[in-house]
Amino acid sequence: MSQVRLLTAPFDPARELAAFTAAHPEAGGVVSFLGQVRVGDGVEALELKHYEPLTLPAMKDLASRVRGRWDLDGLLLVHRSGVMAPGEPIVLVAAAARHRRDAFAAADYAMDHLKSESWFWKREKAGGEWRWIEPRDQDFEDIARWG
Amino acid sequence: MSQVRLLTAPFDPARELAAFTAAHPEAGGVVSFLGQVRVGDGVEALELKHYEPLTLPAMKDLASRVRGRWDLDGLLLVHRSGVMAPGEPIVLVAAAARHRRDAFAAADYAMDHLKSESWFWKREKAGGEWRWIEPRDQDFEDIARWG
Amino acid sequence: MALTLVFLGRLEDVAGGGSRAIPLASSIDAVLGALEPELASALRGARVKLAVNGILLQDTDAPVLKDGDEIAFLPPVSGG
Amino acid sequence: MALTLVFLGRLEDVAGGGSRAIPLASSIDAVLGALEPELASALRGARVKLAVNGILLQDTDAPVLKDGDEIAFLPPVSGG
Repeated sequence: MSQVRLLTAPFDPARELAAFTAAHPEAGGVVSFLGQVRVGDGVEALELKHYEPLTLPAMKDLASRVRGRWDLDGLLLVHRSGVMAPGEPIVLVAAAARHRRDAFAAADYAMDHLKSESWFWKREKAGGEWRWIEPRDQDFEDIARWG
Repeated sequence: MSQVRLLTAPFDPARELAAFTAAHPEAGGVVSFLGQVRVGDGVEALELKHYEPLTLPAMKDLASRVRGRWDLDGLLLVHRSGVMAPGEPIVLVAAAARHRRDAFAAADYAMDHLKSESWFWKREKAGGEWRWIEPRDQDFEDIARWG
Repeated sequence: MALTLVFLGRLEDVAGGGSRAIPLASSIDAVLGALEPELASALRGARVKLAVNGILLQDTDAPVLKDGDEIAFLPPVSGG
Repeated sequence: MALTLVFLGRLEDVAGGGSRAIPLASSIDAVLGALEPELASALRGARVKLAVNGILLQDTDAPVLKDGDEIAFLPPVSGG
């Protein structure tokens, strides 16, 4: 079963991951990725905007593609929107599987596709000014790995 | 800085990971792998034996190879030895990096090499009988991926 | 008789707000034609996608709009 | 005047214990020659590695043993 959540308030990744792991005692391994707002880049705040009618359905669709591609016991996708301060978690992906390779590949793939396909628009505040972040070529390269 | 620990008593992976993440606010991403004793395979207990003069130095050596190969902000390797019950954590690997790809690759590599190179001997108890686990071919294939 | 336009990402800055109500017009072209030229030009950008009531349009779609429809203008997502 | 032998993994079962103290012998061959034949044969297995005082031996090493040395017999690790 997949859990997909789009949150507008801060979340505790350690608690999310502990609950996810406890729910999958039959899995030998759990791989997680946590993305957080970096401290020390001069970024004062990060804002992610989403478009409700598209963003959550697309995340659920991604989850079901990941489940179809690897043999998983569980999959968790949690994504923030709204304004976040440095150090705050942005995204948590976790995959529980019997086999380690499946869990690694599923989490990796889910992150690559969340980053490049998801309906989030991002702006950063630095020096008191908000600036929209444009797409990065790196994301398209990451996607291309999966053929 | 790397943290490498060989524990003879149970540990709380969520707390370990929360502390590790908090220590690396400059990292954009943290990838973790948690391996636990599977519930539901009919295994009543798992025992890992180590040889102190070799096991911990080899884990530290692995950590330093991983650090040399990828650009990481932090690396955590925690491994249990002793007798574990189903559901108990065995191993936690976490890599914090500025770039997601580095964190994924480092955690993946560390697990492949921990599994196949580390000085742990494993036996399982099932039906009241202990049985030593022999090396698996899969581990050698995993290693071969890294060239 | 109205439509709602939703502007995502940097289009919000061009439009001066995240959304706007406009009088009903029957086609996307008619909607764009009634907007400020600078905004209309930004919305016609090659990489801007459109969704009507949460359904993404294909390039060749030319939907007939009706009262209450919500049209979202979606620039490329930010990634990274 | 003694040596300590340490048996890891399944070798512990063959030896009937995880470690054993034996009288000093000057070479690995002499140590093995003084053991029960079944145990000596298991310890000579192609995939069993040896460490003396925590230092892994290379295939061609033939160390001269001294009082207090600890010799560990290491079968292949379990993996998976």
